[in-house]
Amino acid sequence: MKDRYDFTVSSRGFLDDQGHPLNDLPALASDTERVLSAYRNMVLSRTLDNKTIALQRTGHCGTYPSVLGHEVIGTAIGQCLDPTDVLVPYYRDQAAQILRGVSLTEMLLYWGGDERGSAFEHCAEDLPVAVPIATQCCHAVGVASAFRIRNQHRVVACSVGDGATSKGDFLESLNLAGAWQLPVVFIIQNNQWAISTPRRLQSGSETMAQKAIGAGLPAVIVDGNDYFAISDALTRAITRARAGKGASVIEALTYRLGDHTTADDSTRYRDAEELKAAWAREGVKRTQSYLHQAGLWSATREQRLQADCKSRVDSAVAAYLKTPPEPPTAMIDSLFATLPPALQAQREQLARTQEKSGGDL
Amino acid sequence: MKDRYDFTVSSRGFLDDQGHPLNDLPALASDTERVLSAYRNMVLSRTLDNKTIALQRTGHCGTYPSVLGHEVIGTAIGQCLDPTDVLVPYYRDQAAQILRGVSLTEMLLYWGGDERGSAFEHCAEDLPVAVPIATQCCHAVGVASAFRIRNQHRVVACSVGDGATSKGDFLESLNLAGAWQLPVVFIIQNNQWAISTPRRLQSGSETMAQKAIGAGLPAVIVDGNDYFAISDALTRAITRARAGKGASVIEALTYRLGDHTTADDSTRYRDAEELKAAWAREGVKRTQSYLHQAGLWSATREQRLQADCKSRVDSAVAAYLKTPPEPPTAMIDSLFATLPPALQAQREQLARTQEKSGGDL
Amino acid sequence: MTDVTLVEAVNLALAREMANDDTVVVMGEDVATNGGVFRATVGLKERFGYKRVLDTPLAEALIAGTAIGMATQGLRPVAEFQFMGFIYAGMEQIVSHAARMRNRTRGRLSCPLVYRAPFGGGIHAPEHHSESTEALFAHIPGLRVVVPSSPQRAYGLLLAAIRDPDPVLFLEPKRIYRALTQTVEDDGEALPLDTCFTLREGDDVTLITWGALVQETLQAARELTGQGVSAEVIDVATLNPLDRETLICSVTKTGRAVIVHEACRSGGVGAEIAATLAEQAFLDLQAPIVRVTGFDTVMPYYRNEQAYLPGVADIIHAVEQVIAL
Amino acid sequence: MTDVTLVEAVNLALAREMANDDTVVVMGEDVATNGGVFRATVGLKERFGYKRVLDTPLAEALIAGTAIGMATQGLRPVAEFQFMGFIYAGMEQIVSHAARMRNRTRGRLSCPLVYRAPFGGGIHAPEHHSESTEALFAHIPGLRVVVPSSPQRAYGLLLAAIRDPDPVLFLEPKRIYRALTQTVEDDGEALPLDTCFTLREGDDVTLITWGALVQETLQAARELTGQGVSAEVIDVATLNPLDRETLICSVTKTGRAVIVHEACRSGGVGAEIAATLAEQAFLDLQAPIVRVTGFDTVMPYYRNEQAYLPGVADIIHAVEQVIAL
Ligand SMILES: Cc1ncc(C[n+]2csc(CCOP(=O)(O)OP(=O)(O)O)c2C)c(N)n1
Ligand SMILES: Cc1ncc(C[n+]2csc(CCOP(=O)(O)OP(=O)(O)O)c2C)c(N)n1
Ligand SMILES: [Mg+2]
Ligand SMILES: [Mg+2]
Repeated sequence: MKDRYDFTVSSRGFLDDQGHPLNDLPALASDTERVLSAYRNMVLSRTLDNKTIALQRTGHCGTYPSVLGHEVIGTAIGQCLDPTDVLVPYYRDQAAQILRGVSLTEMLLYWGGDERGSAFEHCAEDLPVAVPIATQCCHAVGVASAFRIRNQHRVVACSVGDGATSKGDFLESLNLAGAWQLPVVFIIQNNQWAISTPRRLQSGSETMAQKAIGAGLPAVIVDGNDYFAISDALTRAITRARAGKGASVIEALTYRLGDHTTADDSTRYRDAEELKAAWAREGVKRTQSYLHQAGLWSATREQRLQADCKSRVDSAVAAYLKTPPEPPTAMIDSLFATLPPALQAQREQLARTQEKSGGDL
Repeated sequence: MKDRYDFTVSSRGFLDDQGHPLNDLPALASDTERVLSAYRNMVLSRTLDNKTIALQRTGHCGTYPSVLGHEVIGTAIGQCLDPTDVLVPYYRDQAAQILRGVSLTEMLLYWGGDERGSAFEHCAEDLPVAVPIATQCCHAVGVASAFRIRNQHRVVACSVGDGATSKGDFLESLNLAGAWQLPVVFIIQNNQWAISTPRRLQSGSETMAQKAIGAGLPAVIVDGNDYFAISDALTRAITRARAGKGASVIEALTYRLGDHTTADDSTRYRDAEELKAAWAREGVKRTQSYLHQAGLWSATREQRLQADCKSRVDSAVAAYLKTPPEPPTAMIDSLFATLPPALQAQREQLARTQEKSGGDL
Repeated sequence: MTDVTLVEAVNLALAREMANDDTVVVMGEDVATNGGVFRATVGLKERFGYKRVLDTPLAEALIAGTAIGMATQGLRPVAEFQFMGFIYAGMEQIVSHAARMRNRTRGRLSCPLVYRAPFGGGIHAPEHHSESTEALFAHIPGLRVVVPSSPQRAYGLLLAAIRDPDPVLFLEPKRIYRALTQTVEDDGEALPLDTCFTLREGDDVTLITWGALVQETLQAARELTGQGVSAEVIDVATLNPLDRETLICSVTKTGRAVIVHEACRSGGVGAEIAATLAEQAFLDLQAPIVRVTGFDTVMPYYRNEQAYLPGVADIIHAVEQVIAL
Repeated sequence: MTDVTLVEAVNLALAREMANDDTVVVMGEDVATNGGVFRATVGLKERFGYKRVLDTPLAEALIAGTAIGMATQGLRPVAEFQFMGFIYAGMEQIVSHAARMRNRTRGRLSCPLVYRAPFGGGIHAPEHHSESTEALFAHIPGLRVVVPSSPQRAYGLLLAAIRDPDPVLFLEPKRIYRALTQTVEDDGEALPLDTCFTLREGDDVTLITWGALVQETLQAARELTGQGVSAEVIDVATLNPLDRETLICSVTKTGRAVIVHEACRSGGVGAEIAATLAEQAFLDLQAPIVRVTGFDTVMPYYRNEQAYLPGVADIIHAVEQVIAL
């Protein structure tokens, strides 16, 4: 037993609120194609998001959680992972998922109420979105354990919200990641709200990052709207994990710019001023400003990008809308690898219903 | 966002392994009657413990977890709480429970397989021992919440083992205690083992105390065999909680000197040397040495104490052994405040069985 | 006296009992400032203050367990799980503690608490938001499981649940939260727990159900009149402990039973009811007991949820089957 | 070929399959160095190394969920809950993820994992150590629930469970962990899942049971011969999905059924079986279906646990009842 034990959570920022560099930028900034494609992805994600909300409003999609305010973090995650790594997303990670290879149509199917939206044709090992908060953290350490057991130098990235940090699954998983030195990076996307519950009621802790300390993990806190800060933190954490040096935690500060979901009305519980201030600091615009300042962007380029994103989203929407629902028998056929005899009769019943109701379903 | 956030867990010790004062003793040391009665309680608890193990070995008790190594911590908890406070114990807190007013016979009944062992005649609001690890932490914050809601200046003390710190219930409860500034003190009785799982496999954290940091709670780490250190830490934490300043965490280091329970054989997984070293540092003997050095103890007093403890335990055992089991109908009658009609028939069935089998049950 | 929806009736009952009894506290995720994601607790914080209407951190084991600790202190917490699909993390606290505290302490401590949760499918919500796993809880000794099926019963049963000295799981059929209105007199009158409600008398067959499907079952009963079939409809309401008496009496009279529930069939509460009838109404049964239920699979996402949910036609079909025999 | 106990058969099957298939990993509290508190995993760490036999921290949600993550990677984890009484914290992971991963991803990811847990009472353990809540899991679509009742079936069914591409909850009746021995040939031959085992043929009544009570039920069947009653005994073995075929056939033949289980009666798996028979063997039933079960209460601590547990006399009594009709 020592007289005292000291712990630190540190932070490093690169851009101010207007996208001006504060410090020397990290090495990755010199890869201009990377930065440009990051920005393109943010805009694509936001375009899809706006469209999905519109679809929901017109009855073509189920309850949907907007990604507004999370595009920079998601994009950085998507860029920093190798294809053979595994993403364990939460439901505001569309920007990351796009880069992982989840198609826009798959995402629409998922929120549109179709299980095939999680069948991910192009990133076979990534986990589907976990709706029960924080449960995915246990899966993340499980995947990372598999990598350790098989001596693979692969990394898991696992996202959660600020609300999720209160739930046992998150905390238990951090602890295992520390005890077993697992190759996993936890990203807390702290958007200041868990539905109507503000950050301050979620925990008495000064930061969310410090939740890593109890698990013996290193943690940093970054501005999640600063593309360089979050990318730099992720790169360090992933490199560390890949080298077998264990897990870490990144708290990325942002703000939920939209309602919690399309079923929510955030004016009931939060201040218009707070929201306005957050819009002034948001990351997509900030990244664009940086690109302008760096001479990498122009109004024409912006126009072209917007048009391109719109057309990609439109064709995804068209593909989604023309995908017929699965036959109801799929609900039985998908349950087990092979149909147990006990379910045969129910399957037949469903097949009959299906015939009867015809196109009705 | 600051550049860095710093956190500290500190520690303060008063006695060396042989019971010599290292520093100036805390004020409570001048209350010699308190120190003497602490020692008496430690010996009583140990006497009961030895006897219970013997009862189990001879078929007169169920599986039983020994308190060996936890007597000092438990005694300090029992002494530091006010009668109107609430103890939320774990299963190695007998030394605390004795001081709270749980009778030795009740404790024997509980481990002997009789529910009446948790009916606590003399401490009506204390919780019964929680077998599912760490679940009691949520109850502790619930009790503390009731105190807050009613503006009562009462405090909850909640014990857990080192293994329990891995479980969500513990971590979620700490977080609530921090968020709601609850009057609760968590005591981690770190005896280095969770059955066969050593401390090092339980968590990658340097200390258990630092698990408080993520919840925004202050934490200290003390030698749990140093009566003054643990008493001093408890006094500070309880005073703080009672004053409405919120919760805190104490990690008390000790060693599980016995098997996990009477169903366990710890020679399978732990080193005889380690155990021997722990015996050299254990707290009951250490407290005795302190008393001797302070001129407060003598061989005669020790003899008298041993005899007294033996006779108290013997009469508790006699009372326990001659308590007939409850009638089997008690299993139905105790479930709801009033018997639902649905259970009437089953109750009658039990009453008949009871008659038929006579003394057999 | 006003016409209210089921969710408004829940709110009325909460407000009434909080006013009656200052040991009642409401807690859960988003219940205070936001008034609950379904607005069941709206206005309570404003009226009763933040000390009695508590927004908790996001942690269901904690919510379940904190309520237990409060209850041992004589408070009467009404804790909300935002959706039944998120109750499972609280299962250990519910099963191992809430339902047992009285038993474990031989009556010294008890858990006069209510766990509320919206349940069931059909509202186009995302996955995990459509659970009907009431059977998991109805098997737990010491825990009452109560399901209202109308605004009036929501009001009266919730009052009873809060006043009950033992823990109650109160499952609210969210598909009909706003589907119908009823006049509810806010008079503080509770309805009895542990009792089925016979909603419609009949001679030929007993239709047994609870929750949202009471609507479809009543509709089926009405349509069956046209075929000359007189159906008795029973809303079970309290799934555990079960009022076997009423069910047995009815089936003894009609000789036929159809049980309707949304949960998947295997091991649903319908099984317990069928087993009870097969044991205790056997000699009066004139046809097999048929269950009209969800399929033995996960509730599909919303594009296919209608194919999963039992409907009026399924109930009528089942009745035709048992009547034919 | 050796005579082994049930717990030794579990150990044999684990070792056999770990040797066969290096994707099999064993995990849980105290399973590695200590070999499990019941010694079910003894020797595995020494033989297969610490990377495949993992002592976890004390956290059941974590154990359940980590196994899921591993399984999505193609490992075949066999995760132990130390006692069934401690499985509830893992419930959310089991219900919302393990049982659904295949369904949720339309077969892209799956959970070929086994959750093992000793269950049932009668061993003088402390409270919370005597649970028989198999019904909670048998109601979960996508999850197989398997209960062996002898060393041979423990060996064969566990092999099948590990090889199965979907999640299996494997409940081991700890009261008979060491109560009987049987010759088990360690030949890697699995037994079928989803199938009941008819242990004894008979004409007058079908006794349906599983787990530890198979012993008492067989004993009752033997004693009933003396009274001229020929009882068929069926070990259900897989509680979900249920092999209804075998049960219905048997009861169609005998016309009478007695269901025996240790769990409390209301909502137990016996209810599903009785409901199935009442629906599908109705016309052949000559007497009510009777359930011999635990009482609808918490298993008492050990001084009174014998009064809770169904015994041979209770089974015989129930048979006499149904035969009399
Ligand atoms: C276990 C569980 N409890 C409750 C919910 C309902 N719910 C959905 S999102 C949410 C808030 C999550 O907040 P946070 O983790 O901060 O993520 P954010 O939505 O802000 O991105 C809640 C309570 C859930 N999905 N899962
Ligand atoms: C939820 C739960 N999981 C598992 C167990 C079985 N078990 C009983 S004690 C124990 C170890 C506890 O270790 P620790 O918390 O360090 O307390 P100690 O026994 O060392 O005092 C375990 C795993 C349990 N009782 N509850
Ligand atoms: Mg948030
Ligand atoms: Mg320990």
